[in-house]
Amino acid sequence: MAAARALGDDALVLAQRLGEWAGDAPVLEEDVALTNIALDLLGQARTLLSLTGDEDELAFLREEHEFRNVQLAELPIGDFADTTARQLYFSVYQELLYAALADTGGALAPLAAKAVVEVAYHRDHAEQWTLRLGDGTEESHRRMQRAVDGLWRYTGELFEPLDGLGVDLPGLHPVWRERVADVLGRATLTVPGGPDRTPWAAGAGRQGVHTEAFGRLLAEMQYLHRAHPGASW
Amino acid sequence: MAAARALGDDALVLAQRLGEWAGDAPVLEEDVALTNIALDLLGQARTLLSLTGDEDELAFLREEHEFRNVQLAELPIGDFADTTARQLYFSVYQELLYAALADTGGALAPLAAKAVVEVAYHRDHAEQWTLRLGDGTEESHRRMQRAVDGLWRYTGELFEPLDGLGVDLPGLHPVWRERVADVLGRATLTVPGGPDRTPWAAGAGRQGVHTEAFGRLLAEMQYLHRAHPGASW
Amino acid sequence: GELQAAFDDAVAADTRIEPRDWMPDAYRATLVRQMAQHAHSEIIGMQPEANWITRAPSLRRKAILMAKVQDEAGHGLYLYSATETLGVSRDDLLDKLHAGRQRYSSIFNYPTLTWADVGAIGWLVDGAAITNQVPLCRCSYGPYARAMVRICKEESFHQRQGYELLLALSRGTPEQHAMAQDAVNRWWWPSLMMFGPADGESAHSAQSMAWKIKRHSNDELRQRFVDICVPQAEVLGLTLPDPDLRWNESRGSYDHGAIDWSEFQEVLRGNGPCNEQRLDRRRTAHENGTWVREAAAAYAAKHAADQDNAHEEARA
Amino acid sequence: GELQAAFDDAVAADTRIEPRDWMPDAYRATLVRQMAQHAHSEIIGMQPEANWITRAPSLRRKAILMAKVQDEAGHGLYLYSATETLGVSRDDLLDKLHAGRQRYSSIFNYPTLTWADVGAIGWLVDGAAITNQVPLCRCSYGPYARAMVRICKEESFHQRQGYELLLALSRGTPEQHAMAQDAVNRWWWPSLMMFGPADGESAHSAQSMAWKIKRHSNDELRQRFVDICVPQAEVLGLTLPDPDLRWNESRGSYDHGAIDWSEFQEVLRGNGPCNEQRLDRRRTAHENGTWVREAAAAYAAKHAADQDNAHEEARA
Repeated sequence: MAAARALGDDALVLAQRLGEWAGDAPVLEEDVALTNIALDLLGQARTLLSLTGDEDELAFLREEHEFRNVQLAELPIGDFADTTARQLYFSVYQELLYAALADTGGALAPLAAKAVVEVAYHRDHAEQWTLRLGDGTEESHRRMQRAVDGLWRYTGELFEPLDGLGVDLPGLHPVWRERVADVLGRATLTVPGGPDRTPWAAGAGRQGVHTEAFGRLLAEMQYLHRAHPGASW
Repeated sequence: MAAARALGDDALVLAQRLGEWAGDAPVLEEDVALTNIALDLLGQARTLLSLTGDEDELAFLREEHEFRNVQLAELPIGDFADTTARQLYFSVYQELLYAALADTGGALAPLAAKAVVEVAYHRDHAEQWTLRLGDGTEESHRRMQRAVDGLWRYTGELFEPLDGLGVDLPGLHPVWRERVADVLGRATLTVPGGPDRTPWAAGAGRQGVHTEAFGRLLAEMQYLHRAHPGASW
Repeated sequence: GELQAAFDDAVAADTRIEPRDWMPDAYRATLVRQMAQHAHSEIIGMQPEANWITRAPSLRRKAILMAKVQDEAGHGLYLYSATETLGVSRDDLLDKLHAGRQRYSSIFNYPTLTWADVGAIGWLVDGAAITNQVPLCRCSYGPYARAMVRICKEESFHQRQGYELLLALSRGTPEQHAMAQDAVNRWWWPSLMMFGPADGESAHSAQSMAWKIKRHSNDELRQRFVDICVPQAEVLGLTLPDPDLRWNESRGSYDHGAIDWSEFQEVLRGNGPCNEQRLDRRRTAHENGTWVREAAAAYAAKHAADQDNAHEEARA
Repeated sequence: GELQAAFDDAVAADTRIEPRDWMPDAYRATLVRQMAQHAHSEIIGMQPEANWITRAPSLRRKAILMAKVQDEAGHGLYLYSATETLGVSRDDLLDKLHAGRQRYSSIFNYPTLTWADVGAIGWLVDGAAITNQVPLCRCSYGPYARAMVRICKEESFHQRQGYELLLALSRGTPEQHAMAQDAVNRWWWPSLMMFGPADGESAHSAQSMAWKIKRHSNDELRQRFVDICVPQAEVLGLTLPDPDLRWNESRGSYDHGAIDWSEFQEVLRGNGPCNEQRLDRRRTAHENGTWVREAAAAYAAKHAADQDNAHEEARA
């Protein structure tokens, strides 16, 4: 179930990042929406991780290199454009992934069938904001372009094969590129031209290599749990 | 040795905060100076805490409410004006404190005699920057006034009696006020008018009541140590 | 005049006043003040709890806490909408909050220092809020009353979750128990202050009661809250930090010790532990969001123009 | 001409060239490029290590790490000063760094992912730096050579501390040992790349050797480093991640596997794991400090004016 754990880590880590927005969103509606997305992801994470062990032991007692999430999920939240760009890249990926996973009829299919509905909403939400920011003001356009450019090199990793998943992830990559390009185009944004992964680190999360930001994320997330070994909450 | 522990906690926690500046100071000379001050404080902390137990157990395995540092030491670093204002308030206090402590001839006197030399440098450094920022540009004046105002309500706590210290801390308060007022005056800044402590929390660090920022400071400081129980480093 | 008489009759008959109805200016102003304060409290109230989302010690508790903070944002939305029925915009209300010209509940100027504070806020702060708010479900102003019905249902859920969180701590390790006790020690008195000044000292109470915005006096509600909490604290295995708390057989209620109103006044005056921090953070979030709101407005304007053009073309 | 001949004689005689001496433009330009890169590396190099100051697992290690980062700031200061003797200002050099027009060592574009990375940087990165820098103590340009003497002394101290940190981890718990091994796995190859391209590929080497700025070829220095590290790794109980590493009896040196120069080129091109992050952080720190530097300048100007006035008055 290494694949379930990898997908569970993605969802957990991104939920943790989105949780940082609570109370600080640009409009109150987004406090609701971002927390809602975070809750969906946290729910997916709990189901997936529970398939492979105790959810709390996995979340709170693993070391950095034992997490298998993509680096895209762990990057700092940045500004609202960075968050929107990540949500776009990630939710288009998740929608394709869960739809394909639901079709496999395997052990993860029921979960995927439920999640794909949630994720379609996340994708729609990200798309709407990509349009507003890309095609809004000069400033929002500039910020949004910088955000989609900056995150591009973390997107290749999403389509690395995951053993035992039963989904042809590399095969989904062209569809993902098409869909993302379509949204970016409608948002008057340019599809980034650089590499979609880079040597050594960007794109090695699935091998347990993360970014400097991830250690700090874990320190915050795990501190309290680790400070009380064996306690129940 | 409750007093030694309280003073040790002050020094440890402020060193931890100053350590956050490393690499991010406004000029390279300040990267050197702030780290130097942090190192002095860390040295004081290690000596003081070692008098009352194992320095690492005390630093890394106590819970928030077991720390006895003043809240002034734990507040976030803010901008360079906030850091300068805290350094001014704290170093003038420490200079008076250690000078008086050295005179007691008690157990802490040798440490205090050494520390007072270090702290005189810290005070001079803070004073120079208070003058530059207060009497620099309009913007720096505005920032520095806001900083000295904002931290004022945490200063009363510094002069709360500490059992067994042998120093009349409340008796040092008027001298402190005079010295701080002198520097602020020369820096064309106004001595803050508000209360120098506030109910319930501001000024209760010596009783183990801290600020929201302190829990996050400890999470970062203690995480790695706690993640490897019993390990040697 | 006639309008005033119709209004008075409606209030007397417990008929709801609706946005289209005439109402006295002072009634409207009182509602705006109270409802805005209530809405602001929901959004400022997210901060002390959101402080623990990233550090929640189990995934189940993290999910519960996220959902709670989300509910608070939702409550803020209903309440701003309800307030807008009185002819003031959310933007205007937010500007007043940010300028310090409208208040939020003082309770949120206390810090959440440990995980147990999340439980204490649920049990005591939400508990006090419910005690205050349940009667508001019968408030004379319709939109406010209806918002309250929904909010109270969710709040009572939060209150139970907070209680259960504290129970788990109280029955946990000695460190967890101490954490729970410490949180209750810190939140008990501020929670009692949430009901406002003693009846003799309360500026707005009498008129609000006459208008049926308010249905019970501050002291009545406070007493009700104390009477609910004391037995719950016993089940929790936690002590309420008031040596004068004891059953009064003749009143059929618990007597409690004197409240330190000077602290209440200090916090109101802006000198609470977190007043500046809370408002600064709110202002910063709002300022950081300016470019986003501007973008959304610009996009909506372009998009509306597109639709107009489409209509024009269809007609031509 | 005559000046060129004097310069050539001085270089040939191993006499130091000093700032007041005539020197060829290309020599000056090469030095500025190299010394600026060196200075920039010291200040960018603070970031990956400062990343662990707040999380150091013991107070002793925290103090050692703080002192090391402080030393790096100090090295930056000497090196900017030494570069200024060539007629360029520190501000100008910093602007070029921030604009991406001058480089810093690519090694700092790798992240410090665990505490063990602090040790690996000390042992391998500082070790490689020393191997590169010891010959620079005899560099033909006086101010650079003298700065290097002081820097090398401190660096070798850092190198020993890093080695000792790794030794403690390697002999610690299985998790600590694994952490140390993982760090060495990640830092070994990038450290070998610090010596620059293979001798055949190195653009500036021949001229620099002729000018006695450089004293040994890249490959010579790299070999020296490998030969030092292999036995140290054995004592550490850690494996160097190169299956082709073996003693070559005939050369009296260790052979090592082929270096992946495409990675080196990618990192140079800006596509390393932390290129953007490092430069962004540096720029942000500089921008955040603008008002402070302006204040210091304004204060100094006023103060200078005060002193002038005092002089005037004294004269009058």
